[in-house]
Amino acid sequence: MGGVTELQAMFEDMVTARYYEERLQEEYLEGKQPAFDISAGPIPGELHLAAGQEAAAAGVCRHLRDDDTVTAPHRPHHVAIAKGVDLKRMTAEIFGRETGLCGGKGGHMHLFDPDAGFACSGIIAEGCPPAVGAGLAASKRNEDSVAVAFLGEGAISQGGFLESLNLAAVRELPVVFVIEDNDWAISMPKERVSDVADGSRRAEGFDMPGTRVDSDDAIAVSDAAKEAIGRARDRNGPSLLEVQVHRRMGHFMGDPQTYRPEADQEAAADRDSIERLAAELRRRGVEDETLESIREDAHERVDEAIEWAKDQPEPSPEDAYEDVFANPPSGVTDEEPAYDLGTDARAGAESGGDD
Amino acid sequence: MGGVTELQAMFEDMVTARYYEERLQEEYLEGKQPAFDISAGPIPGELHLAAGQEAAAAGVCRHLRDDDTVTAPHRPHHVAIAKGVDLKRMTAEIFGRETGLCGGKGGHMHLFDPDAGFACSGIIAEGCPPAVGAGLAASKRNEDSVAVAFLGEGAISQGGFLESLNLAAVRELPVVFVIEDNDWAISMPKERVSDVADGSRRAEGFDMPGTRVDSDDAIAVSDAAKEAIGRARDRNGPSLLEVQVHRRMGHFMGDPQTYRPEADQEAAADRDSIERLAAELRRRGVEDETLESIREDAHERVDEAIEWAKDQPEPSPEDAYEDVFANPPSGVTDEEPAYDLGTDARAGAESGGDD
Amino acid sequence: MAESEPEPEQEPEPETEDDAEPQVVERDLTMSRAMVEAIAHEMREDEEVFYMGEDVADYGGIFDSTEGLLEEFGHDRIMDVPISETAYIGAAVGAAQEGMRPIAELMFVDFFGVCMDQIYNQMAKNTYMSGASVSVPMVLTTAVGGTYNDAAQHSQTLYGTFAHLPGMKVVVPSTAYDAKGLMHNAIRDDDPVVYMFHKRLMGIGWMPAPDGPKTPVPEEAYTIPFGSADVKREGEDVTVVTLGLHVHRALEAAAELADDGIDAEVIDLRTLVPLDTETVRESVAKTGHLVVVDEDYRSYGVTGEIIASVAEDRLADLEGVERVAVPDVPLPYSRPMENEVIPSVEDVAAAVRSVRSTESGAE
Amino acid sequence: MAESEPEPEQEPEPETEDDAEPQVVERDLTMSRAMVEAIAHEMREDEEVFYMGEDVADYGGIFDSTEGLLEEFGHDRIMDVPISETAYIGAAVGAAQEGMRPIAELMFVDFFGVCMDQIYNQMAKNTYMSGASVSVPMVLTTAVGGTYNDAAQHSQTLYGTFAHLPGMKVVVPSTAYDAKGLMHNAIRDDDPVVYMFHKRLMGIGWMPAPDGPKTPVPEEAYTIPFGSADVKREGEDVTVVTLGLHVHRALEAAAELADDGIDAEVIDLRTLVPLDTETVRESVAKTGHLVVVDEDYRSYGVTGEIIASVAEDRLADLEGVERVAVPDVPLPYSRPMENEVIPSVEDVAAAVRSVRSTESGAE
Ligand SMILES: Cc1ncc(C[n+]2csc(CCOP(=O)(O)OP(=O)(O)O)c2C)c(N)n1
Ligand SMILES: Cc1ncc(C[n+]2csc(CCOP(=O)(O)OP(=O)(O)O)c2C)c(N)n1
Ligand SMILES: [Mg+2]
Ligand SMILES: [Mg+2]
Repeated sequence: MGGVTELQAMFEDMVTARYYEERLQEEYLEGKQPAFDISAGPIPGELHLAAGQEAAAAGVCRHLRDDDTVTAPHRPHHVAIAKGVDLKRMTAEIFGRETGLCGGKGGHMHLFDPDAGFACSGIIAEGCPPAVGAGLAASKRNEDSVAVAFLGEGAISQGGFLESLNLAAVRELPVVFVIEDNDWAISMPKERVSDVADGSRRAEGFDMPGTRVDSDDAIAVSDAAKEAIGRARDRNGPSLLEVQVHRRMGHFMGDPQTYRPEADQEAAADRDSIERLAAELRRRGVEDETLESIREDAHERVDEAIEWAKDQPEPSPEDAYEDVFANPPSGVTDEEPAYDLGTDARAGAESGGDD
Repeated sequence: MGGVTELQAMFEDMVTARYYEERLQEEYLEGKQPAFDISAGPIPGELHLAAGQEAAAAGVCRHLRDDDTVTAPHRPHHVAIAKGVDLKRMTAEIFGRETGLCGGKGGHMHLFDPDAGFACSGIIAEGCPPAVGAGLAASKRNEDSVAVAFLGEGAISQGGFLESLNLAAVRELPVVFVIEDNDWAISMPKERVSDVADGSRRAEGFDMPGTRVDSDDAIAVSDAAKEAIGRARDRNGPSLLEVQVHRRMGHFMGDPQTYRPEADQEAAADRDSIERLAAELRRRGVEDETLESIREDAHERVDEAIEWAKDQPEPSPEDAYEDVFANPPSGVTDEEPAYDLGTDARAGAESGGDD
Repeated sequence: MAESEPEPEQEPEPETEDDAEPQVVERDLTMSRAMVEAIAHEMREDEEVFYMGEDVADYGGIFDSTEGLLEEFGHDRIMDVPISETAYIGAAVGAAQEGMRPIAELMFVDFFGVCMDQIYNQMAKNTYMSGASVSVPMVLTTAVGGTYNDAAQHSQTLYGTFAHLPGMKVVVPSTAYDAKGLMHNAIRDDDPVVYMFHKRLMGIGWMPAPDGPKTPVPEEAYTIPFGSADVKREGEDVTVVTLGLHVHRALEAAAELADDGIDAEVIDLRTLVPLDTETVRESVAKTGHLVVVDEDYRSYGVTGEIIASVAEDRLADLEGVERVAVPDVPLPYSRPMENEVIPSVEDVAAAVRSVRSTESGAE
Repeated sequence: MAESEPEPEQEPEPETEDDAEPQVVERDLTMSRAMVEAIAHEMREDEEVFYMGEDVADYGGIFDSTEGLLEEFGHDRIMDVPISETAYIGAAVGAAQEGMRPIAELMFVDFFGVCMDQIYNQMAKNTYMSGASVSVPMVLTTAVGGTYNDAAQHSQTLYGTFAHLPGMKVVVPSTAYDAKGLMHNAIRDDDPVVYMFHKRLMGIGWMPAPDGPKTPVPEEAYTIPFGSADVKREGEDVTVVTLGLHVHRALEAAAELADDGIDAEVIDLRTLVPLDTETVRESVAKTGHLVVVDEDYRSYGVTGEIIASVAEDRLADLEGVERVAVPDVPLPYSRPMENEVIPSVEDVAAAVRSVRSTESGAE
């Protein structure tokens, strides 16, 4: 368990993420009045918020450096914030602006911040193999950076995740897989779709250490993550960590959640990891004012980011044609080499094609 | 462990498969002289033989009925024979003849015999999900048939297999997954590509029973399979069984095996499950003549099947255009229904498309 | 004229085979309601039909593809499945080969890459590879399309990707009427049918549909044959061939063009496999001008196929061709860029004007 | 004239930029040797280049794609990987985004369905989705093609499938010379390149190649640009556009046709993305007749694209078009049927004759 300063840093990440998403939600719902229309308003498309899951991101990312790589799934903001993604440019991206992280091409499910070592994507478990690849690169280059792939508990039955466990294990790569178990995969409760209640058990079949943190406790997450990440950094191979979190909202904005028992929603609301960490901080002698000022600073940064983002220009329609490739379509050259191969060769009249 | 009659039946399957593949090998190599040309001769294309793996097929299929479903991978003959696939039509298929199981369209990797409940395919672990589907059908129809998916030890890291474990487990379907561990995936030794030496451990992460039979012992396989298949038939859910076998030949015909230590090849040759079962039968009082006559009968049936197959007509080129669909392209009708929808409706001038 | 008769339980073959006046249909449904009605009907008729997918039970399908079915049929026949498309779509193949008639849903077509092997190497090929000793009577439903800024991994149609690979019939309804009749045919067919429904047409509360997809729909079951394109608007001057959402955009463009005296014929392909080239060729024989409008990527896809299939048989009829499609870029997120790349009504109208004014190749 | 200079270690840019006589190349290599030579060269030059795939180390690649590389570079850089294409191809994406330059091999293109998500939703889209803040400098090598009776799951080319989806450059060499120059460009390119090599052209001992793919190959490194089709035979009467194995079948057909006084031009596309439509159009402007020959499925693929791209810009030049491709059936196993569906020399010759004799649409 870290010292008070570290806990405060986690607290800061968590309240930043929570407030950030409250603000996004407001903005998102804004243009969608009176009837909810997904394509209307300043933030169109799907929006997956992570309120209630902040402990997982803060506890894990605490132990990461800029040169470590994180891949996150469709519910990425809390992880991005904890990993140190540029808040303004992320926000501009979510608002689809030209100065967004991806120039408005990615949107909230496809945020790329290579400086912060962060990427996310929208297909279940899709970030796992690239995280293994980042681990592979570190191992090949003899660097001590690590890679962390986040996924939901609904993703633990997807081939891309399971294959990644094996590849990371057999090559002993510095990778940590983090399952955020929020009990739900959209409308599907986990017992309906998974044979194990404890997702970290998946590790067993791959001879990999697996641990589950059973409460929304940022400190416990941090402790478990410290061990797993430390193991990876020390070249002792990959591990799997599952963290119980709670989904305080619908799967995406606009989700009616009619499938969800009220008791479950209430329980999620009650289990607030932020309040829990605040209580612990108070217990350790941190003043209410300190916590309050952390909150206020966070809110200020968030408000600033959102204001900034909304001021940014929209991309022009023609920008859509850029960035399919990084190099010209022709590659590193556009000139034919000049050789004389003889006529026959190019006319295919040579005989014998085999070794 | 079954009685002598059952062991003899296994023995019969095993010697049939062994001799069958020896004969196929001869025929295959025939037209490929002097230089090996994969596209020449009476059997073109790849040919994967299973010599040394017969115990797995015989031990498992002993407990299966015609209405049980088996899916096998690219190395299918021993399994097909043990499952009771029509030997003549299978052979005709391998020779690409019109009366083959698939009319010459499938070839040795794509044998379908619905009467025998058998199918195989050429993509790693591809047969696992359809086997789960057969189990699902049995469960939905309240029948006590079961499904068995065979795969190689190289396939245990493929998503299709791993996803299937979960789906079978979460629905408690009557499915048994059987891994034939022959130590090699083409040229890759299993320790290079898998994190676990015992593939049945994959079951652990899926909360499913897993067993490994560590010797090329048909009787031990049969005992383990009996339990697993019984469990499935009794609606107690799926299980995973791994069987150690040995690859006596190259991965496919023409494989130079330069990657393979000689000692390993010799060990495979020494560990002959057929000899082992013969010894056990003799120990139990079965006369040499009995075994010999089983062998002779098997050889006769095989020779007959091969002769028959070679006598069969080739498909005509135009047959290639048949069988893309079972029904006409238009489906169950080729007539437009006659309704008067009003002009507007079909001209798209209606207003309001939402509920 | 008879009112549409509510006899969903029995199965009166509705086609008036004689010369009687066609029945007038007056009940309007959204496309999702029509599709679900067909599924429910078939499930009532045949115990072997069942539906599996993610969030198809309690949620009713993210895009309303199974809305209300759970209540009638329960979790055994409206099955939520783990997020493991390879496993459950492959399981549908296995169950179909046992003689059941599964409908499996791939939530977004964009996810095909996690499960394409089961789709194209098993579902689509097993009939052929087996010499038709097995058949695979299943339907693969999947949501397609953009226009709501869901970016590169959730906005594609991939029409061409599926239509290119043999062994699957590929259906793309554009109206409630078509959706129902095509779904009946899809479920009854012994072959695998990929049924691609455009999210924007479904009539989902939170994604307003354009005018058009909500149409009169007969209460009883009826089957629309595959491979039969529908002339959604007759015209003399230009043939506009399209499908899905863009049927409605093309119709809107045609209405605009009519004001300028250009009379466009709008052909809705309805199915890509089989493809009704005959209707297209006949229309081009009449108009001489062909515009193909597609929401899939431009190259190596639907637009090329339609143009080539006319060119190879009716080159002399062709005075000009144009195509309008997504310009070979992934779907960008933000509104100005997404609007730029997904063909609009204006893009269609402009292409029609252009194909009429300049003979291609005249440069 | 200088002899070809064996300086594989250094990197003299080989193009003679001045007006000097082009260097005469006399060393013949098989296509696999040429491809491997390029890989080895790049691996020597750049520590970040590595190769991963199944059976690429000790076996040397089932189709000789890595023959001999293990000896020089060891198991760390010539990596055998578990049979889990999603994991290792996705890992290549991840390593590429970290700045390494992986080459990942998909043993047969037919297996794409188990890993297409990583290929097309990550490898191909991440540059775009990130607004080019990341790039994915990797090569995906894969073996394509039939002609040896390996049936429906091991004989496809799937050229159209890959070319249709944006974000990947798609390369299909037909000769050793092209294979090497295109591989150098592929590895040095910062973009994902799908490098599809036809098994039948590699010069594998157990799969005899036709005449043609074994060509003179310079010893030093050289790059062939993508999007530059190569006129493999000049002709006046008909334009035959093709790629891969069928370049050689088309050349053989052209030789036959020449005996009958028909002078066919044979264009080898060499890359599908980018596509050199200019060379095709210019040729058609000259010949007026277009035959497209493809070993992929006929519909919604390469043949349609080539024809449409000429029709939309040069309709007036076109007097007749034909396509020759796999007729929308899975690849059958047995010899008479496989021969029937894979375009033969005779099929190409017949199409050329047909396109010359009847104007399309004249029926
Ligand atoms: C391969 C694939 N299948 C389905 C989906 C649709 N989908 C998006 S999120 C989601 C549920 C994910 O649940 P979980 O992994 O638990 O993450 P959570 O949403 O709870 O954070 C599904 C099914 C997808 N994006 N990709
Ligand atoms: C998805 C996929 N990847 C790769 C292959 C090529 N391949 C065919 S067999 C094989 C090795 C299989 O090894 P194993 O599963 O152990 O079976 P064995 O051949 O030893 O019986 C490979 C890699 C394939 N057919 N499908
Ligand atoms: Mg969840
Ligand atoms: Mg093996």
